[in-house]
Amino acid sequence: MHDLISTTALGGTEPQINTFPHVTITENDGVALASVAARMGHEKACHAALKKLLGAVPGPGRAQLHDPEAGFWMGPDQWMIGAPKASHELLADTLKDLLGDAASVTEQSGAWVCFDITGPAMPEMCERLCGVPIRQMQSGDAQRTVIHQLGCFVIRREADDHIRVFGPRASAATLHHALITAAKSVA
Amino acid sequence: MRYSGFKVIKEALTGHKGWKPAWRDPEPQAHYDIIIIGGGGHGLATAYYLAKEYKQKRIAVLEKGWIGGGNVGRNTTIIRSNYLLDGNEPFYEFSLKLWEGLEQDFNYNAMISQRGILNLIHSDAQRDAFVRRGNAMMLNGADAEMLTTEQIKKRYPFLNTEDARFPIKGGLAQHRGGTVRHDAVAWGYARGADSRGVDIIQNCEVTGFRIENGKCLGVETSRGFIGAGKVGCAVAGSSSRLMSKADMRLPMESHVLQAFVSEGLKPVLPGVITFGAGHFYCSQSDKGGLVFGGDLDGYNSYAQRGNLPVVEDVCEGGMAILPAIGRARLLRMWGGIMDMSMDGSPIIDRTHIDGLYFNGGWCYGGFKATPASGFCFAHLLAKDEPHPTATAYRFNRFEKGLMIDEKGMGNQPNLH
Amino acid sequence: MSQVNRLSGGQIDTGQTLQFKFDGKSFTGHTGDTLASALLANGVRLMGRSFKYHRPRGALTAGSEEPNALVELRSGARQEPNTRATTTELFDGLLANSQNKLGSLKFDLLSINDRFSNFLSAGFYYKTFMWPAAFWEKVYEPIIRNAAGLGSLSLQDDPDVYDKGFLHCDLLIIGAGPAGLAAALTAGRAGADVILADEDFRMGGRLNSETFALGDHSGADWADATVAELAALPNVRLMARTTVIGAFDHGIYGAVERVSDHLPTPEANKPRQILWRIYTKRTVLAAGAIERPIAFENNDRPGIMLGSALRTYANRFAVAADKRVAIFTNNDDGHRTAADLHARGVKIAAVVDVRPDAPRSTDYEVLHGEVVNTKGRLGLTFAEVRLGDGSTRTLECGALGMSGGWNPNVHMTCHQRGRPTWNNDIAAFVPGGELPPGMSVAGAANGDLSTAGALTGGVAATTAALKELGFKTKKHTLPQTEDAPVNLTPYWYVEGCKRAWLDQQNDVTVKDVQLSHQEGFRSVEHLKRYTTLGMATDQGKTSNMGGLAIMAELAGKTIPEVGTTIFRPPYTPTAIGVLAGRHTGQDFHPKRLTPSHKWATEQGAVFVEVGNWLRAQWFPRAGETTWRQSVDREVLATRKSVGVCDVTTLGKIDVQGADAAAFLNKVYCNGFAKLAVGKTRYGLMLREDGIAMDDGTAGRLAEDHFVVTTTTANALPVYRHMEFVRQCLFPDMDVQLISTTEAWAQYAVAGPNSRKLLEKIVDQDISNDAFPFMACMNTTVCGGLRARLFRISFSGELAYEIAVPTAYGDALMRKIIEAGAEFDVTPYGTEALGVMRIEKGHAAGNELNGTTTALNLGMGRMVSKAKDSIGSKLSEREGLNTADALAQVGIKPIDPNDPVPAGAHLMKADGPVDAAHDQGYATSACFSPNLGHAIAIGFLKDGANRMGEKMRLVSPLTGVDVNVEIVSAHFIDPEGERLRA
Amino acid sequence: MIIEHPLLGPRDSAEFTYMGDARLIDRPDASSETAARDFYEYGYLRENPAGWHDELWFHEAGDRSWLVVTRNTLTHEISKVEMARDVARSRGRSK
Repeated sequence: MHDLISTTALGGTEPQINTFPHVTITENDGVALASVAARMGHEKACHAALKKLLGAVPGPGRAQLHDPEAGFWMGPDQWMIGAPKASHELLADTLKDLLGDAASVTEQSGAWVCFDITGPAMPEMCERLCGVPIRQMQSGDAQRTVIHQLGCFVIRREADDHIRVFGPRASAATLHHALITAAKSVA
Repeated sequence: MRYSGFKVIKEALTGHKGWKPAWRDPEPQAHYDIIIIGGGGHGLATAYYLAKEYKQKRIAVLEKGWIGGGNVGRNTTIIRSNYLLDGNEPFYEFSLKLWEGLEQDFNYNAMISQRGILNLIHSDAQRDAFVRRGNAMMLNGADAEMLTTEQIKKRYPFLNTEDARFPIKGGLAQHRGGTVRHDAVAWGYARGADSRGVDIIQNCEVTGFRIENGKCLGVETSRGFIGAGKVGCAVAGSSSRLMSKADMRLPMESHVLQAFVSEGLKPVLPGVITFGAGHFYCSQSDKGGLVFGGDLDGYNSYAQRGNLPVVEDVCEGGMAILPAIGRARLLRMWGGIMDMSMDGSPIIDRTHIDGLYFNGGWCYGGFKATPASGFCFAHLLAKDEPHPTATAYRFNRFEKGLMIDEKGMGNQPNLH
Repeated sequence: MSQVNRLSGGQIDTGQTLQFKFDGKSFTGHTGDTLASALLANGVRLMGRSFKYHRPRGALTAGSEEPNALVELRSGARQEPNTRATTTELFDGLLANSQNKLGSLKFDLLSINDRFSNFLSAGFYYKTFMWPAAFWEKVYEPIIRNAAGLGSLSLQDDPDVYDKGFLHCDLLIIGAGPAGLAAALTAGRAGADVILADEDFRMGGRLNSETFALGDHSGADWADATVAELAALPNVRLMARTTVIGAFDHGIYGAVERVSDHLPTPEANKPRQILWRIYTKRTVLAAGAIERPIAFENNDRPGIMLGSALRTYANRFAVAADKRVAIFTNNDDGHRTAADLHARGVKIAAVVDVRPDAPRSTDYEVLHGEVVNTKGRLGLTFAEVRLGDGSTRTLECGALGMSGGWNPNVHMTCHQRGRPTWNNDIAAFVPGGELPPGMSVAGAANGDLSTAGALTGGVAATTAALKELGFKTKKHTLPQTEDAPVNLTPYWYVEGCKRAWLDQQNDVTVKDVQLSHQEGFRSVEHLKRYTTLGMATDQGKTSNMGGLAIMAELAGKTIPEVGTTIFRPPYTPTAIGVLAGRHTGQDFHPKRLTPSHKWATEQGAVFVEVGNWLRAQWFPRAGETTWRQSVDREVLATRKSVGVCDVTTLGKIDVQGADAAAFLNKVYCNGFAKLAVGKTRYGLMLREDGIAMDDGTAGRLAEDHFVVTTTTANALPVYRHMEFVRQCLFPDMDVQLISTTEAWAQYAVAGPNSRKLLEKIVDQDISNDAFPFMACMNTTVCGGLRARLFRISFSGELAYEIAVPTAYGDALMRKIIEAGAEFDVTPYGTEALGVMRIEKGHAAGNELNGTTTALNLGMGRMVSKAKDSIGSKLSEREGLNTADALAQVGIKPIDPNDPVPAGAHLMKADGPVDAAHDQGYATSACFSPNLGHAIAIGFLKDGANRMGEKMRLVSPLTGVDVNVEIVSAHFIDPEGERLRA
Repeated sequence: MIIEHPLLGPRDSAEFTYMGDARLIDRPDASSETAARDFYEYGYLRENPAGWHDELWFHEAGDRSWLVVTRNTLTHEISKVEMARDVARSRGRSK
């Protein structure tokens, strides 16, 4: 085992939680990520493997909120797969083993910061952040959008008042600042 | 009729009865020696210099709407000659020199105001590029000065030098740059051309060219055929549309550029400033409005209007360097059609059709070029050879690999 | 005495008394007042000065079309110039000052201009101030600039914050008057997602200003009840204090919500205003109509206002503009004003109607005639009337209402291609041409000027719009209400006047329009531009029609023949701050932090912006007083032993697939098909026009897997370009791309001791045999953490780049420093990185400036002739391959103490120094601590054949003119022995 | 503007990066005798119509698809949106 200690995207050893009267923002440091892109001519095999893994293959704009592996659509024949980091640190390797020549797999754990936003003011806060039609989105809807000039994914989770936001990790502090600013603005 | 302070006083005392129309409203004749298509700044300037400097006779300017209704009346009024490349800098410096004597030359106060232009610098690489540019300007006989942040602070104390995401690290100033009352340029040239016998024909749309055996014989218009020895096209924003009537495809795309003006304010900005880390440039008109702009909307358009994202982008740039304008209000926004060429530089050249000449592709730099563009196009029309300062503005430069690419963006017109 | 003109009733809360100050004087008003209504209640009619002549001015209107009553609101950094008193909601402690004056508002020294107005006619300035030429900037213009402008900015940073937001709906309704409310009811009850926006703080529009009933309710009560019903519907969003500013493409509307403008200061962390981007499927424009003034001699005195404004002040705000009021009208609406005021106990001096058949009244006198002049220096005292029979009458009055008919508020219908069309029945323009797609217009905005017409119009427009969206609307009964026909005789100005104002703010009179016509400025646009008619802060809402009508008369044409004026966004002037939103100060752009950022901060690093990245520029140590000392130390230490630098910012693109190698063969001008697995190669990417686009390396981790690096600046454009090549040019290649720039923390470890250092960290054999120059591999570090190792060098030293997943980046940097202690490992920043690459002659951003070719960069032979790659063909053009083409060279000063600055130009040693003899230029320069003097690289005509030539390097801009020698750009280790060691 | 993405439905055009004329898909054959002229025309000459225009947009802040959008340059109306990859294939492009 190596002796390097990982840091969260916000630079701490523990994830940050910010609580406001009607909304809570939680840094989620527990997700391992890898992208999967079907190889040309192997799309069926890739779909089959993903279906087996996730229960269904998410279509455009959709996420499959499955345990322990979940996934959302990123682009044509391309998905992001996530799983608990504690148990799936080597998610990319596992997926490559599973998919073989059917897909290109790329580790993405380090590329993203993840925030969970919950609470009754979540929709109002979301309206100050990005153009997703938050009030029309259903559980499992996953949209790529722009928050404070940053390309982010917004995923509507099972609970009515819960969204998960993936943003570029190098800008985690900027994104966090934008989320907090919006939360205070609607608090 | 000569305009002067004396004349204004005399007319004021006699009820302003003596003012005559600034230009006639003639019926088109059957034939002209030279027809200029386009009654904008460049077309009117061309006619003016053809008559005044090149002593040409029987000239007409055909305008589909009202003169000055195109980009000369919808720009941010800046003049400057702070170019980098050999193909450009002598031309724009020639233009700036013409601006400097223009009002006395055409007897019209276009409020040419050399209050200076300042390009802000925000990185070392940008400084290197601006040093090269400033040197190119000076080696071409133009003025340039490198200012330190301290000098800039002194002149513009309200610039954001404290809390900037991209701190100001200096600036390249051209003190002879400035602004001009844009409409007055069209009117001054029109009046000057008219008084020298040029027929300015408004509401006369060119619908086609009459071309026989590779020679252009005249133009079909909404007011009938008009014959011509030579036809010069200067129709910024409509170049591709017009030249397609001569079966030409041009190395350009037309894009919308938005511009903005604030409510009138007591003096804020003495000169022109441009932001180097975002899309924003600004000056203040004599009436007090902040006149500002930024980047193209970015998509082909002939609609003369833009959309919100660019409005916001420009205002973000404005607030980034001038946080004091937050409470000033945007009064009006509008869009002009820019003929964006493939290297960001214009074309003043003969076409492959005898007697048909072209002036266009000015991107969003056409206003400052107005005098030199008119002068050089007049030279080409009169002498059939390019003016010495405009020799690089040829059609064939793309095929030959002789692009004049100030921004280094290549054949991607919306990035110039 | 306070509030001398306050009436009873209205929609103000007299229980809430508010204190405010205007020009230093204290007044009181009530909740529900505007600043203008409160001032009028206190008997203050004089509120401002006009732009050009500095004429005394009061409120002309009671709404956002106000041209005159503009004030500087608040003080200090929150001072807000040109604020309309007529829409400013009164709050306790409000502070306002008059503007555009020299001296006091009552004794404005610049009103001297008015005396000389004859000399200041339209366009006078185009005809003079030309001599002597130098006087313009020095004398004339400063005087003009200081006199012009309106209010002042504080020139302090705006202390408030602004939000942006995004809303989605089925139907956007603009305006909450009778038509808008009826529309909202219809849509709300049908279950559609509705947004109802109104610029006013109180919904109801004209219903708040009128006295007629809707069914059993007063208009205002019906509006209240309707708003209450709408508020209870979950699918309806009510947005008062919200101005829709523009109709943009495809159903996107901009709207500004004034969240805090009615408060002394915004609540903590709350925005002053919000810019909403509203995405809607359909829009009903119910923006009402704006009354027109009439032009007559001295029609601009304080106290003279629109008749409808008098009614609004009386009915809604319980304010009489004065005790004695006269009316000048050409239509029945003027009589409605008189009746309402009379009913509230205001004395009507007379109603002057231009129509001989005007309705009579038993309550007040109705005169057939025209108002031909007025008196009163700072406020109206008398109106002079010429009666139909030619006789004259003088009316004593402190207020005069003008009723010239109503203009439908077509503003938003023009924002795309719509051009209004003329409607003779109401003598006004109504919406026409192509409206913004999805928009329909209802009520007065559509020319239906009665209340009943507004209600039915609102319902009809909504029903039609919802039907298209698949909603079923229920029929509901509308209340009985006023349905009077428009009875109007078009009448624009009183003939024979010397000065009759059209544009009150810009001081454009009827005479100016006549002069414009006389001088040939006859098209509508020429008229506007020559006279400035309609260019003021109200954008001609109350003035354009009058000018147009006069021009039509002069031209002998009808009004529609002369033309129309269209409107551009924004609907009303909009704070620049709200359009910028939160993107100000440090938040202008996001920051990108490298994985070692926290560690570098602890080391006291100085950071520099590189695009959005913040990179360590150098790491100062105790005792170092200049940046050069730090940088020199970092360079020397790296070349002597080992240094480490965070290079995470370089773009990284994962390229996988069976055709990955074939794909790279297309995007790079040099060959990649034969690159062995486990090897890295330098690649030069051209644009299709043959100019260098970017350079970097591609490492082959597997037969079907490459890792491509790009420069920091070009990471995104290169990725976009590669996707274009993949999807649009070679759609059947099996290749998949994804950016991994941020997924890996990557550090350059460079210097003769770099291998020794990394041997302590990397778990595999990295000896020169096992891992030679340009090798790459997947490996592990520190006992098992997955990593990637590349043996590549930017510094020219024995060097590696090592990458681990970003979360471990901080830990790896600390580990490298710890493991490197025995070698005195030195962290270096971008400056030292730059010095070392210039010493090696490596091209970077300054050289890849978008105009240079492979040939210019000395890599002409890299462009493979054996294959077709992007840019190869156009790179062959003659102009890019001339004998004297620029070539990259090194530049060294003959006198080692001389600088060789970047941006300086190269000239022949004995030739003239000017642009015509320009030989090239220096692109990048630095002080080389290894050589002990400044060095530069640059481009020189035919440079490859001019080694050893003595030249001049000149920078007149910075005062440099030095003798230099042209040398190879590889200043250090030209044979490359160190990096292969 | 709103671009009706074939897979994702209506998206704000602000999410896209524009490249221009969709004829840029038709990259000439470099081995042709007329290649020099062909590449010049491909690289530099444009119809630039005032009216319907097929153009390339990249969904930069979205799914990273290149789209061919048929849009009217006078009105900004959009009549058709296709995946550029499909268009490229239909025009005979392959490897």
